[in-house]
Formats: sequence, C-alpha cells, structure tokens
Amino acid sequence: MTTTPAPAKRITDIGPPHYEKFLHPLIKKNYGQWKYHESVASGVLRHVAESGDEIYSVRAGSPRLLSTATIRLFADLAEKYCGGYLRFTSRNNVEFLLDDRAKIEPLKKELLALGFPVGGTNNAISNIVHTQGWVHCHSSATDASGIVKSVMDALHDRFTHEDLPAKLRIALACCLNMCGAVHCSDIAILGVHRMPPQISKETLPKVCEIPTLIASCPTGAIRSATYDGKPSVEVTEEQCMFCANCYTVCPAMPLNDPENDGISIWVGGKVSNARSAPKFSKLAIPFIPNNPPRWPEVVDAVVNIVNVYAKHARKYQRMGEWIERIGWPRFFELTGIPFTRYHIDDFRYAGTTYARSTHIRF
Amino acid sequence: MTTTPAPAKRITDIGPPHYEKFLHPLIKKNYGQWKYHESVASGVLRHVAESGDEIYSVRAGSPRLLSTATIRLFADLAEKYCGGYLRFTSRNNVEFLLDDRAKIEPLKKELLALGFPVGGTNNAISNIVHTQGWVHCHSSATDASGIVKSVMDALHDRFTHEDLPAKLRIALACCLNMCGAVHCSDIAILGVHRMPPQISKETLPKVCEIPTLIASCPTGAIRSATYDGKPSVEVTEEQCMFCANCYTVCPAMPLNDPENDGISIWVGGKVSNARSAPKFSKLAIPFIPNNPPRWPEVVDAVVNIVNVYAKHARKYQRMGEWIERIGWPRFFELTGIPFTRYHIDDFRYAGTTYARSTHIRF
Amino acid sequence: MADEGVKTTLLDELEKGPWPSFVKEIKKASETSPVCDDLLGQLELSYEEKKGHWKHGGIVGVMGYGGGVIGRYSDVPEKFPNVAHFHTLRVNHPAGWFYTSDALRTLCNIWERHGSGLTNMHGSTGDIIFLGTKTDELEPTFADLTKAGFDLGGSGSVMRTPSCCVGQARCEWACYDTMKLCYELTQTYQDELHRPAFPYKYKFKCAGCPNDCVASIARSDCSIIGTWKDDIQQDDAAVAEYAALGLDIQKDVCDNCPTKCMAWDGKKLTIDNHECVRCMHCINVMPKALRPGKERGATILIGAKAPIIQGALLSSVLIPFVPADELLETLKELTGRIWEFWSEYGKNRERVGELIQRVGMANFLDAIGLEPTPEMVAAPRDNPYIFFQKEDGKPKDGDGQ
Amino acid sequence: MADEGVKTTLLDELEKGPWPSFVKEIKKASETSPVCDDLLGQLELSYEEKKGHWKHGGIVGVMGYGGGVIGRYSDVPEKFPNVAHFHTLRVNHPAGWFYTSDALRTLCNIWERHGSGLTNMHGSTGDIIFLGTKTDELEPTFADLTKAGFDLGGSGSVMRTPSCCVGQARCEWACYDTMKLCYELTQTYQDELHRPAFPYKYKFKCAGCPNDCVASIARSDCSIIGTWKDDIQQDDAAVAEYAALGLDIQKDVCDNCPTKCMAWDGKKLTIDNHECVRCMHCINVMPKALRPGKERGATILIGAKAPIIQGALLSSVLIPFVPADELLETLKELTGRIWEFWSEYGKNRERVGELIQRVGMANFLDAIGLEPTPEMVAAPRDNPYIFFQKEDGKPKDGDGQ
Amino acid sequence: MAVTVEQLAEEMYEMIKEAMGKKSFKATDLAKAMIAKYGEAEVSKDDCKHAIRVLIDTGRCVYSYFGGSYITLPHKEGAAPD
Ligand code: SRM
Ligand code: SRM
Ligand code: SRM
Ligand code: SRM
Ligand code: SF4
Ligand code: SF4
Ligand code: SF4
Ligand code: SF4
Ligand code: SF4
Ligand code: SF4
Ligand code: SF4
Ligand code: SF4
Repeated sequence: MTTTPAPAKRITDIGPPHYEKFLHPLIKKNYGQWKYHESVASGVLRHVAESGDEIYSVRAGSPRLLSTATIRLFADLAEKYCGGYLRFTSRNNVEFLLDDRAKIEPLKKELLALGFPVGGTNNAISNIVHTQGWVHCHSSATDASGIVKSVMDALHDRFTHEDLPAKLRIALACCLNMCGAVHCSDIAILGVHRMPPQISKETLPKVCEIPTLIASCPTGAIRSATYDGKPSVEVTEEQCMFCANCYTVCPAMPLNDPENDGISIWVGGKVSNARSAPKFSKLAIPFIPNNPPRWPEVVDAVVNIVNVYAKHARKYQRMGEWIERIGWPRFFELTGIPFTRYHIDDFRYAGTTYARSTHIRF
Repeated sequence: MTTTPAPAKRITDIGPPHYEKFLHPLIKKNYGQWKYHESVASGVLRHVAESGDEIYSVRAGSPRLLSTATIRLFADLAEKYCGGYLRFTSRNNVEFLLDDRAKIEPLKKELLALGFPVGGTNNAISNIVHTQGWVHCHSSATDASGIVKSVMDALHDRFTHEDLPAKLRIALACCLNMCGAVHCSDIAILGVHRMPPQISKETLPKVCEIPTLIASCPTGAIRSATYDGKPSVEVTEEQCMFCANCYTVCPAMPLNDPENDGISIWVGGKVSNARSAPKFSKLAIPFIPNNPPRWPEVVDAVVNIVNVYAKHARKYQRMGEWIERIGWPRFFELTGIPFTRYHIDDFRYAGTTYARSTHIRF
Repeated sequence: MADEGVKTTLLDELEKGPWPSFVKEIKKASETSPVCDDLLGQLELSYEEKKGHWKHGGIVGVMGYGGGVIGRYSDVPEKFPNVAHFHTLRVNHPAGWFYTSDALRTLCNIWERHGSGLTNMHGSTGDIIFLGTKTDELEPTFADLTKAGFDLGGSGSVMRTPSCCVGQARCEWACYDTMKLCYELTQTYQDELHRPAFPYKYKFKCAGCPNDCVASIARSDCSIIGTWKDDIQQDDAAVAEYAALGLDIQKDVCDNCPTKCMAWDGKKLTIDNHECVRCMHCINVMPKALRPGKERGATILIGAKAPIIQGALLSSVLIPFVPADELLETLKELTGRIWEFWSEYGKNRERVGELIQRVGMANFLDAIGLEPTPEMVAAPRDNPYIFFQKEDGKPKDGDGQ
Repeated sequence: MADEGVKTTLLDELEKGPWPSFVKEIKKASETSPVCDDLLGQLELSYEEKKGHWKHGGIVGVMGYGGGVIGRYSDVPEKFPNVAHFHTLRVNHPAGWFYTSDALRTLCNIWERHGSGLTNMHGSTGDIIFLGTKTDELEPTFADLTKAGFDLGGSGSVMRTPSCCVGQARCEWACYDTMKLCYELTQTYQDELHRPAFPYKYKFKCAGCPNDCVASIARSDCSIIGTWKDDIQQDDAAVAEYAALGLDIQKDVCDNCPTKCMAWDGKKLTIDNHECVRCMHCINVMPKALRPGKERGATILIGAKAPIIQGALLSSVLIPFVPADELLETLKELTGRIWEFWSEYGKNRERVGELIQRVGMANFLDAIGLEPTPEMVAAPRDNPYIFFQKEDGKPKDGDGQ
Repeated sequence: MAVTVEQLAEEMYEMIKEAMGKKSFKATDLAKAMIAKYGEAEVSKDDCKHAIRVLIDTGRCVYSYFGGSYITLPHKEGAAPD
C-alpha cells in the first residue's frame, strides 16, 4: 500500500458522527414514539406520533451517482423546505423530512422541475440498487448506471404510481460478486461473463501466488503448468463456469470480453419476512448481450416481466409469491421466456431443485 | 458362486405368471371400469363398477413373516368365502375379495378368531413396512419383526379404527440401507450403529479390495495402513458417522455392537402427492438403546408421537403436514422430545435446513 | 418340535398381544421343518446378546442367473447347524400380488419340499421371499418353481422385480393399466433382471395415480405415476349429496387444495382446472363426485433411492405426460437410452439418481435425447454458476488456452 | 467543460428520458473538476468497446488503516491521464443516513477540494462513496474528513460499516433502536473496521422489524432483526374502520397470514398469537389497527452473503429472541466468540456463513457456547448420517483402532 | 512478558521479508506463528495485534489487498502490472 506522509497529529478511529446531530427536532422529540403511518400521495408518507406530532417524508428518485453540485442542490432544498433535514434511504433515494404539510406540494414541484421524480413508496417500483460497472470497477461484465438509467426511464410511471400488486424491488450487479446483492430481488439484473479466463502468461508469475490461484477455482478447472520454463497455470475450459473468482485473486486471469459479456435476468427473490420467508431470485433469462448505450433488450425483458406480473399477480403477492402460486412452467409460458438447459441447476444443491412430485399443471 | 448341477432341460426367464390367471371373475369383467368406492367398515372396502357390480375387500393384518401353514390357512379362507381369490397389499396385508356382502361378517369373525385383525384402511394405521433384522440380515443394527410386533400390539386399536386425522404410515428398517424405505414415512423406525467399524485385521487382506474399501467411505475416514506388514486400513473415528457402507463392501469392517446399536425415530415423511408434495422423514429421536424382546422405550416413543398427532392435527393433515403447520419447535414441545445437536443437519444439503427467516413462534 | 427343542424365553414374549406374531409363525413352521428350531435358537441368542448372528453375504445362486438368491450363513453354525446355510430365494410375484388359493398352495408345496417353510409375503421390493434353505436345494427349488410357472426376482446389480399398485383391477382412479405395464416391463427385461450388467440396482414401480400406493416416487429408480391432462370429471349432484351428508366442502376440500383453485359457494363447486396440479385430494375426499379426467396417462419420474450413500432421493419429473397407450413403447425406448448412458458413465454402485446429480440433469437430458422443460424443476437455479456452452459463448482468439 | 472537451455520443443518449441521469451528474461535476472529462472519455470508450477500462485492484490507503480506500488505475492512462489514478474513499455514513444541509455541504467542500466531486450516496454497504481521486490526495482528504468528524468505512478483510433501517427515528414498528445499535457497534469495533485481521469481510445490518428494510438477512454476516414476544397490539375500533373503508379483511389480511392464525367473522378479528410467526403482514396492511407487541427485542441471525464462491446464503437464526435492552451486550459477547472461532478456523476468504456450513452448525454452536434450539432449523435432518459423539456411544475394547 | 511487542514486530517483519513474493501473510497467520513459537503464556493475541500495529503505523509494513487483506512490505505504487 502506498501512503503519503501524514500530518503530525492524525485523528483516527473516531467513527461516523453521531446521528442525533442530524435529526429533525420533531424526530428527536418523538423518537421511538411513532404510532402509525399512511400514504399521503405517491412518494409522500405521513408518520404520526403518540404525541400527535406528524412528520412528512417526501421521497425523490436519485441516480445515486451524484455530483457535489446535486448534493448541494438537495441541501438547498432541505433548507428551504424543512429546516435542512433530510436523509437517504436504503435504496439510495433521498427523503426530505417536513413538519409542514403545506410545503409538500411546492417541494414536489421544485423537485420535478429539477428532474427528480417523487415516488418509490408503497407498491411502486423503487430505485434500483446497483453497483459501479464501467464507472469504477475492474471486475464488471457490464455497466451499472447505464442500464439502471435505461430501465428506470422505461419504468418511470411505476415509480411515480403505487399501483402494483405489491412492492417490486429491482437490483443490478455488474458481476457475480453481486455487490448489488441482487440474489434476493424481485427482479435481478446481473452481469455475466461467458469466456474462461484468458491467462496473461507474462505477468502471471509476477503478480500471483499460484497455489492460492489454483485453490480459488471452485470447479478445479485451474491446474499448474509451466510457461517458458516459469511456473504458470492452465484452465480446462469445459470446467469453467465463469465465476471470476480466479480473477479476484489474480489480475492475470481476466475474463471480460465484448462479445461474451452480458446480462442475465433473475426473478422472484425477496428479503422481507412478510407473509413468506425470504427467497433467492431464480434464473429467468440466462444471457442478453451488452448493447450500450441503452440496452434495449434488457429494458424490454424487464418491462415485460413487470407487466406480466402486474397483470396476473394477486394483491399483496410479491413476484416470487405469485410465481410460486402459478408455478414456474406458467411463468415461462406467460412471459414467453424460453426454458433452457441453463435453467436447470447443477451447482451444489441442484438435487433439491428438481421437481420431486407429480404436481403439474397442464 | 456355488451352483448345484442342473437338470438337463432348464426353464429360465419365464417371468412371473400372468396376473390375469389370478383375478376374480368380477374383477376381470370390470377391469378398468370401476366407478367409485366407499368404506363399509374399518378394514372393509366396497368398490362399485360402472356396470353396477360390486366387489368387497376385507383387509387383514399380517406379520409378513408367514409360515406356509398360515398361507394355506389364507388359501382355505379365500376358498371358503370368495372363490379362492385374494391378494396382498403393498404394505403386506392380505385382502380377501368378495362378491357377496353377506359373507363379510363371517369371514371377519373367522379371521379374528384366528388372530388376524381386520383394519388398516382409510385413516387407520396400516401394517408396518419392514425388513429382515436378526431373522435374516447380516447388516442389522436391530431386529425388525420384534419391534414391529411390539409396536403394532400397542397400536392395535389404531389399526382396527379409522379415526386418525389422516393416514399414518409407519415403516422400519434395521440399518441405514433402509430396505424398509423408511425415508418417506409418517413415522420411521430406523436401526443405527454408533460404533466405528472394528477392523478384523487378520481377515481384511484376504476378503477385501482395499482401494474399493477406501473409496466406499463418504467422509474419507478410511486410510490405508499396514498391519503385520500386510496392507490394511485404519479408521479416523471422529470422521465416522456409522453409515456402514464400508461394511457392505468389506465383511472385515463390522459395526454392530450390543451397547451401541439401537433405534432412531423419524417423523413427517409422506409419499402421496395428495395436497402436499412427497416429503422425507426428519429426525425426531436420535437414539434409543435396543431393549429386546419388546423394546418398551421405542413403543412408548411411537405411541406418544401418534397420540400427540391424533390430538393436535387437523383433519386430512398427515404427520408432516401437521408439523409444518405448527412448526418444528412446537412439535418438540408438544411431544416432549429433547432437541439436540444431532437434529441439526450437517450432511450435504445442511445449509438448506437452517432457519433462514425470522418466522418464529414464541 | 420347537417347544421341546429350544428355549425361547425372550421370543415367547412376542407371542403375546393382539397383533399376529412372527414367533408363532416360526414355531408353526418348525412343526414341519426342523431348521426352524435352529432359527429360533439363533434368534433367541440374538435377543439375548442384542446382536445379529449372520455372516456377511455369501455367493450362491442358481445356474446362469446372477441374482434372486441371497446367500446367508450363520456365525454360530456349531450351535445351530440347521441354519449353517440359510439362503433366501426372491420369487417374482404376480403383478398386483393377486393369487388364487391354488397358486398359493403350489408355492407352499414347493417351499415345504425344499426350504424352511418360512416366507415373507412379500419383500420390500415386492418379491415372494422364500426364507431359508441350503445351497443344495437352490437348483431343485428353482426347477420346481419354473415348472409351476414362477421365476426368480432380482438381487445385485440388476433390474429388480417391478411392482405396481392394484390399479385398474380394483381402483377407480387408475389412469393407466399398472398391472399390465408392470407385467410387460418384467417380461421385456428378463435378461436384465437375471444377469447383472448394470453399475447397481434399478427399480421400476407403477402407480395408477398421484396417491402413489406403491411408493414409487420414494422407492424406484423409475417411477411411473398415473395422471390426467383434461378436467376433473365432476358430478354436481353427487357433490351436493356429500354436502347434504355433512361434508364441509369449503374447509375439508377447498381449503386443502394446494393451489386453492376450487371455489364453493354453498351450492356449486367450481374447479379452475387450469390451476389444478392433480394432487388427488378433492377426488380422495369425494370419490363419488369427482374423478380424474378422461385424457389419461402417466408422468415418468427418475431417480429415487434410499440414502446410501449420497443421501436419499425422491424421483424427479422426466416426462410430464405420456398418454396411457404410449406408455410401454415410450418407456422401452427411454429405458434403453437411460441404461446405455448409465452403464457407460455410472460408477460402481452408483444409482441412476446419483449419476444425474453428479453429471447434472441437463447433461443427462442431452444424453438421453430429451428437451429440458420447466416441469422438470421445482424452481430454476438460484446460483449464477452457469456452464455456458461453446455454441453460445463465442471464445475469441487470444493468449488463453 | 465536458461538452467541449470530450465527445460522448453514446453517453449523451443517457441524458434523455425522465429518470435522473448519471451522465448529467458527471458532466455537472466536470464543470468544476477536469478529471471528470477523462472519466467521461474513458466511459465513452467502454460504451464503444463494451468493456471496462480499469485495471485490477491497486494497493493504496491512508496511513495505519488497511481499508476504506479502493485503489483504481486506468488501463488507458495515456488517453485519459486525469483518471490514471481514480481511487475511491469509503466514508462511514451516519446511522440511518440522516444529514443536515450543513453536513452535506461540509462533505461536498472536502470532496471538491480533494477529488472528482463525484459520489455515490450511498454505496451498497452503506458508505458515502467519494468516487475518484489521486494517491496524493488520500491522506489530505482523510485529514479533512476526520477534522469534520467523519471517518473511513471498511474494505478488505475487516468488519464493514454497519448499517441500519430508519428504525425508531421514523418508523412505528421498530422493535429496538436500530440507529443506536448500529452506531454503537461501529464505535465499539473501530479497530476491526480499520485494520484487517479477519479471514474475510464481516458485515452487520440492523433492521427494526421483520420487514427488514435494510436487507440484513440477505446481505450481512450478522443480521439483527427486530421482533416481539407477546401478543400483537390490536385496536378493534381501528380494525372496524379499515373494514368500513373497504378493506377485505378476510381476503387481504387473514388469507395472507402464513399460519392462518387469524379469524374474521365480519365484526371481530381474532388472532391466535400463539401461532403467529411475526411475519408483519397483517400489521403492514393495517398499521393503525395492529402493532407489534410490547415485549420487544430482536432475533440474531448469522451468515448471509453473496454467491462467491459456495453459493449465496441467507442468514439463519442464532438466537431467537434477545430483549431490546440486552442487545448490545449480547452482541458484543457473542461477536467476540464468533470472531475468535472464525479467526482461528476460517480459511482465507471464507465468510462466517461458509465456515458454519463447512464445520456444521452444531460444532459452531459448541465453539461459541450456544445450546441448539429447534428455532435454528427449518427442519431437523432427513439423512441418517449422525456423528454420534464419544460420550453417547460407548466404544468397547476390541481389535479395532 | 518475556517477549516485547517490539521484538514481535521485528520477528514478524523478518517473516514477511523472507516470504515476500512467495507467500503473503494475514494478520492471523503472523499471530499464529508467534504464538506457536513462544507459547500462549509468553505471547497473547493482543500482543501480536499491537506488534502489527507498530509495523503498520511506522510504515515498515502496509496492508495489501487481493481478494483478502495481507500484510506486506511497502512497494511501488500502482495497480497490478499487466
Ligand atoms: C425508507 C426505508 C428504510 C430506510 O431506512 O431507508 C423503508 C421504509 C419503510 N418501509 Fe421498507 N423501507 C425501505 C426499504 C425496504 C427494503 C429493502 C430493500 O428494498 O432493499 C425492504 C425489503 C424488500 C424485499 O423484501 O425485497 C422493505 C420492505 C418493506 C415491507 C415488506 C413488503 C413486503 O410485502 O414484502 C414493508 C411493509 C409494506 O410495505 O407493507 C415495508 C414498509 C416500510 C414503511 C411503511 C415502514 C414505516 O412504517 O415507516 C416505510 C415506508 C415504506 C414505503 O416506501 O412505502 N418495507 N423496505 C427504505 C426505503 C427504500 C426506498 O427508497 O425505496
Ligand atoms: C462499492 C461497492 C458497490 C457499490 O457500487 O455500491 C462494492 C464494490 C466492490 N466490491 Fe463489493 N461492493 C459493495 C458492496 C457489496 C455488497 C452489498 C452489501 O454490503 O450489502 C456485497 C454483497 C454482500 C456480501 O458481502 O456478501 C458485496 C460483495 C462483494 C464480493 C463478494 C463477497 C462474497 O463473499 O461473496 C466481492 C469479491 C471479494 O470480496 O473478493 C466484492 C468486491 C468488491 C470490489 C472491491 C472489487 C474486487 O473484486 O475487489 C469492488 C470495488 C469496486 C470499485 O471499484 O469501487 N464485493 N459488495 C459496495 C461498497 C460500498 C460501500 O462501502 O458502501
Ligand atoms: C391396497 C393398496 C394398494 C395396493 O396395491 O396394495 C391401496 C389402496 C387404496 N388406496 Fe392407497 N393403497 C395402498 C397403499 C398406499 C400407499 C403406500 C404405502 O403406504 O406404503 C400410499 C402412500 C402413503 C404415503 O403417502 O406415505 C397410499 C396413499 C393413498 C392415499 C393418499 C393419502 C394421503 O392423504 O396422503 C389415498 C387417498 C385417501 O386415502 O384418501 C389412497 C387411497 C386408496 C384407495 C381408497 C384407492 C381406491 O379407490 O381403491 C384404496 C383403499 C385405501 C384404504 O386403505 O383405505 N391411498 N396408499 C395399498 C394398501 C396398503 C395397506 O395394506 O395398507
Ligand atoms: C429382502 C429385502 C428386505 C425385506 O425384508 O423385504 C432387502 C434385503 C436386503 N437389502 Fe435391500 N432389501 C429389500 C428391499 C429394499 C428396498 C425397498 C424397495 O425396493 O422398495 C430398498 C430401498 C429402495 C432403494 O432401492 O433404494 C433397499 C435398499 C437397499 C440398499 C441401499 C441401496 C441404495 O442405493 O441406497 C442396500 C445396500 C446395497 O445395495 O449395497 C440393500 C441391501 C440389502 C441386502 C442384500 C444386504 C446387503 O447389504 O447386501 C439385504 C439382504 C437381507 C437378507 O439377508 O435377506 N438394500 N432394499 C427387500 C427385498 C425383497 C424383495 O426383493 O422384495
Ligand atoms: S458487482 Fe462486481 S463489477 Fe460490480 S462493483 Fe461489485 S465487484 Fe465490481
Ligand atoms: S472463472 Fe471460476 S470456474 Fe472459471 S477458471 Fe476462474 S475460478 Fe475457475
Ligand atoms: S435394512 Fe439393512 S439390516 Fe435390514 S434387511 Fe436391509 S440391509 Fe439388512
Ligand atoms: S461406517 Fe461409513 S463413515 Fe464410518 S468408516 Fe465406514 S464408510 Fe466411513
Ligand atoms: S395409486 Fe391411485 S390408482 Fe393405484 S391403487 Fe392407489 S389410488 Fe388407486
Ligand atoms: S386435484 Fe388437488 S389441486 Fe386439483 S383441484 Fe383437487 S385438490 Fe385442487
Ligand atoms: S425494518 Fe421495520 S422498523 Fe425498520 S424501517 Fe422497515 S418497517 Fe420500520
Ligand atoms: S404477523 Fe403474520 S403470522 Fe402473525 S398474525 Fe399477522 S399475518 Fe399472521
């Protein structure tokens, strides 16, 4: 690690500022004393305290990748409408906290004028949790922000309206590391490689520990070899399932490739314990090629799934709950997505995913 | 293989006799034309054909291990009451097939007098599917017939009455090979070892292939070693989970032991697709010592589970469906069975059995 | 006589109680067969010592066959010389376990002549088990059996005796003729039943409907389970009758339907057959009012087995629906391809279900020439570890291997 | 200015449409920070070539810390020299992501002074991400941050920045004070956050109730999820009001209850709280009428993670219920024991959830001194492969080893 | 305590230098090695932690990161060479 000389008296290990400093006085007063909430309008919540106090939250969509200019804008708005108090949500939206109902509409108007949609509450589609992509990560099989922008453009009305059967959470991760934690999303957009690591034979011995590298491969596809008399490795391509774990531990094993990188779509995951237990997302579409700048095939695929869900699910049914009700064969039939060999699990719990009953719809 | 000289003209590969030869004329006539059935009394079914014909089945419990004397007795009864037509069921009961309703009672009376209870139909406990045990198998960790007799004595009323919430199927296997296919039973009684194989060092090299033996151990507990200069094996005891697969491939690896062999009890499996999908039985009691001749602790354990189930399950709920409704913690609470480290899975799908939600009853 | 010959203090306890006693059976047999005294003696010893007294295995059989006999030797032959050998024969039962009194007596005659007179009616796989004889008697027993029209079942690495539920012989729900299929499979594969050529055992079981009264989904490598494709046959008058007789149709029927595809308004029962998964529950509860549809056939499933050694498996869907009249042909063709693949790639003692898990279902389907369908899975994969194939990926040239 | 400096034909497409555009953000930042032009340029290249242009890793940081900075270097530095270095800093956010305008402006000032002016509000783990600066600026940024009362978050093999839902600050369902717990965990483990000493990363997330608005059960090695032990608080008048307003209580509420423990007779709602699994559904639907009970606390779960490399995991129950006021102490004690075991036995890059699967839950419980309870499992084992322990088995002497 | 933190730091430093390019050590590897050498009575985990902190805070060693974090000698700044 390269560090630059530090000042004489360094401050370290202070942790983040205490949150109390940033709480709206009304929130501080009613902390832990909230009684109930209701939806005032799409994107606007009203929380009522035991004391009778009320706080309004106005939620605006954000691209997450924000310039300081925009953050200053949010700060200005907060100052103008709510004493300077705001927060961000666990899905990267921004929430303005108002104690004055009258200021809701003016704030909304200003936000909209500035290009920030208000919504994402209740049974709307909220912001897409996502990751770095080509903007900052070395590992990505696709971009993150560009797809999110394209998909949210198409789903904009679903953000500003609360008319889905239930919450619908979309997440994107640009590689199998899944920093977007897409594994439990109603719809997950996941960047995938399809090319085995292309060994940089020259650099490998310089930058990687070969035993660690060999051990990193879950399928045992990497074996030691020599190249130009120097220790190196080779990959049995048939055994590679493109997880890129080897690349994480050794930079000389890149997998990315313009033609073979792309997107897979997964559906039916959830996190909440509401009604049913949390669930993993399952494979819907194994591969869609990267098609920047607007990834139209990915957008269409997501919109199609959302529309079919919106049409067929019963009230309060999350994507996965709906699919469990109708069965996976029907999901593929209704969405028109082809079922392929790739949908059949062959990883460690594969056996538990086969249909071990005669419960079949015809 | 030792074979004795065969007669000049041997008949082979003829397969079993054609079943048609053995069908009651009324069955032959209405074959595939049955319309509905109903229960006439416990152990007595009435099947009605499209033609209006009726056949009555009287089902009697059997110990399965039958002397020819008893088989002749059944033959005589069949001749006396139903033209000589009878069958056995998939759970080893015997069924007399009558076309004359009037003969049901006399037949029942005679069966009862001979010591053969009539029942096992509908929501009764039927016969216990079981295996050889000490009567014939080398592999057994317990006897089969003795436990079955003891348990069925205690559950006799549950055989002759149809008053459980649903069917309740008990099976017994005397070792992990599970010839009684206990793995999907409402209640499974399973013989288990708890002692690692005791290597017969003298005989091993003579009777076993060492590589095959080593490969047979799923946990890799068996390693090669030498004994008296001859190739042999040794067992890492901590790695042994007593499956006896090594013994199956090598007689010099016996596991049986009077103190350490015994019984485990498993619950909640089912085979039918009715309502819920088929399920495996799950561990209820890890170990009960062998206590011949009547295994009172095993009998008590089974009777207790049956009674708790009978009391708490809703109509049509099989054991496993009931437990899934109330949750496993409640099952252990209601039955008073202690939950131990052994109940927590640590085999290949273990991860899928942990409680991965906050759905908890308090 | 047993009562004189051997002391069975412990076993005698098992003559008490209402359930028929196997000890009584052994004693009965010992009246005609002296070997049963020694069996009782050895069993009593096991009861005293809490331990079996049979040696491991033993390689005996009838000429030309590789299965159907389980060799068994006592480990205390000096004490019980009559059970020094105590082999069993597995005799292939008639489909559906139907007999006439005559047929039973024929079997009894043979077994009293050549063996202990003890049987299991039946073994867990379905065979008639002739329990206990000496090596010398194997061939004569076999000769008598075949003369009487019976043949041996399987043991070892063979196809085992197929079995089936009572099916159309006495059940209104049988969606195909289970006994016929069972019989024909048995006859078709006589060679595979008698001459071990597989990596391990292979079992067929035929159930006429999803109630699966022969436990095929849990106990057979290939499970054939009847089902239907069209709508449940419904007799509204009969439904009303059940209701009038006190059946709570909402609670007992509709609420137990796994897909909740039934509605009862107090008068009329409506089934959304499009959503029905053919579980049988409603039909089971109201057999006079509801019946399986008319377009009948079976689902073919693959791979069930007991836990040794990778853990127990239930069969999983291979072909969602085969019309009843195409079942035998389809199965023959399919089985040929399955056995070919299994024989080629199966490891020693690897059941077909384990092989599928090892190579992956998709590769197995490729090998046997079936297309993947979503009915084969409970859910698609949830992990991103997809072995994309070369045709799909377009590997570029580069300095990789 | 971006518009003059670089051609971004493809990226310009992403300025269109109603959703706020990240491209606009980068362009906005490029008005004050020239590095953003090169970022746009390199990104445009990525869009043309369908390929990222960042090199693998890079080892930079602030003095004394082992994490909090992600080093990043361009693989086309000759074309885009301003992003030749483009490291990010992970800045630990205030619990609940609450800010004042002032605090935000302070952060902006620092980042405009030292970096690109681009951020993520927030990163997936919860940090404020300062996106892109040069090595030389790391230490000065850090100095300014700490002076302003902020500190770095984690990267590498450390405890990561804990995060939490808004909790009692604005949610009526929070069963414990998530923000306080989150803050205190963060402060307690400053050393573990900044100096890598673990086999791999370790994440805490605190959710106030089973709705889990911070996805803790899916995304944290240790998930603390609020719940209650006594009965749901019920206001019958408010229930009636919902009904009057048209809520179909039977269909929308009762029928969706996972345990079907609710009954509605058209007037009175009855909850069999003994059967309730605290799923939140009924409360979610009728927030004015139903509320979590009064005996509040949390369930502690362990082991969630993304799929690399053994497959994704959800956290599983470790302690079914800890009263709210004992949470911090319990967690400290428990975490100490967990980390000790994990540090000792975890393999390099093995998350705690993977370790548990590898050694078995029962052994893990032994190691951390917890008793097994049935709440920890969805179901007991279904395979018979039990490692009976020596104390239970009584191995005899013999010729075995 | 028989072994001082400084001594531990010195020995760890030697270990790291020795293995440079062949093997990277994690904090626990170093601690385990020291405890194995001196015994738990002489050296505690905390001592080792302090020793590592000495190495890092003086800049003699730095943390590196490839999938996981290691303690190594400082080297030229930059990403992995290609
Ligand atoms: C603000 C936020 C917490 C925070 O600390 O930032 C939050 C706040 C609330 N959540 Fe949430 N949830 C928030 C992320 C989540 C997440 C996490 C996620 O999406 O990654 C989940 C889990 C999602 C999942 O299961 O995949 C989540 C699952 C819920 C649920 C359960 C929904 C369900 O039926 O499964 C409820 C209850 C409901 O909506 O009926 C809920 C309800 C609520 C309530 C109504 C709680 C309350 O009484 O205040 C809040 C307003 C919700 C709304 O949007 O209408 N919140 N909520 C998060 C807003 C994210 C956003 O910007 O959209
Ligand atoms: C910045 C961030 C994504 C984002 O855009 O928000 C991120 C970015 C990276 N993550 Fe992550 N992870 C980020 C949150 C996550 C999460 C989500 C979470 O914490 O809730 C996960 C899934 C949850 C989990 O921990 O399992 C996650 C799972 C991974 C993994 C897989 C870990 C695993 O055990 O499965 C890796 C690979 C690794 O660690 O070797 C990884 C590795 C990486 C690296 C360091 C790339 C690498 O291979 O070394 C990425 C650096 C990108 C860059 O250039 O800036 N990142 N990473 C998130 C951290 C921001 C923050 O501090 O707030
Ligand atoms: C005779 C027999 C078939 C045979 O070829 O021998 C048979 C015959 C019938 N079964 Fe069965 N079942 C027979 C073994 C089974 C088995 C297999 C087993 O127990 O090993 C099962 C699967 C058990 C399981 O799931 O573990 C089985 C699950 C059913 C079911 C589904 C019950 C459920 O709710 O899960 C029904 C439907 C019902 O009873 O409502 C059924 C219904 C029936 C009916 C009513 C079918 C009919 O219309 O004729 C028959 C009378 C049942 C009765 O006992 O009341 N039969 N039935 C078997 C009798 C065994 C015995 O002696 O007790
Ligand atoms: C006789 C019978 C038990 C009974 O009392 O009914 C039986 C008895 C034996 N079985 Fe079995 N199995 C019998 C049905 C079963 C079944 C049930 C079934 O077929 O429906 C199973 C479970 C289903 C399955 O096939 O998985 C079964 C699973 C096993 C296994 C474990 C196989 C596996 O792949 O998991 C073994 C061990 C082996 O093959 O190495 C085994 C091995 C044995 C051996 C040959 C012992 C051995 O290790 O070599 C037993 C001989 C006992 C003896 O001395 O007579 N037996 N065996 C059953 C055959 C009678 C018949 O032909 O009708
Ligand atoms: S998901 Fe992969 S590519 Fe995307 S930020 Fe995380 S590690 Fe990088
Ligand atoms: S990408 Fe994954 S499977 Fe392929 S070689 Fe690398 S580590 Fe192995
Ligand atoms: S279960 Fe085991 S002991 Fe019993 S008959 Fe089968 S192989 Fe023998
Ligand atoms: S009993 Fe099973 S686990 Fe134990 S040594 Fe034998 S094969 Fe291995
Ligand atoms: S499986 Fe079906 S068809 Fe066969 S006997 Fe049972 S209920 Fe009848
Ligand atoms: S057969 Fe089963 S799924 Fe179909 S309608 Fe009847 S109960 Fe429902
Ligand atoms: S997790 Fe529960 S307590 Fe926290 S914000 Fe969501 S609903 Fe409220
Ligand atoms: S919280 Fe969930 S389980 Fe409990 S009563 Fe409400 S809906 Fe039912």
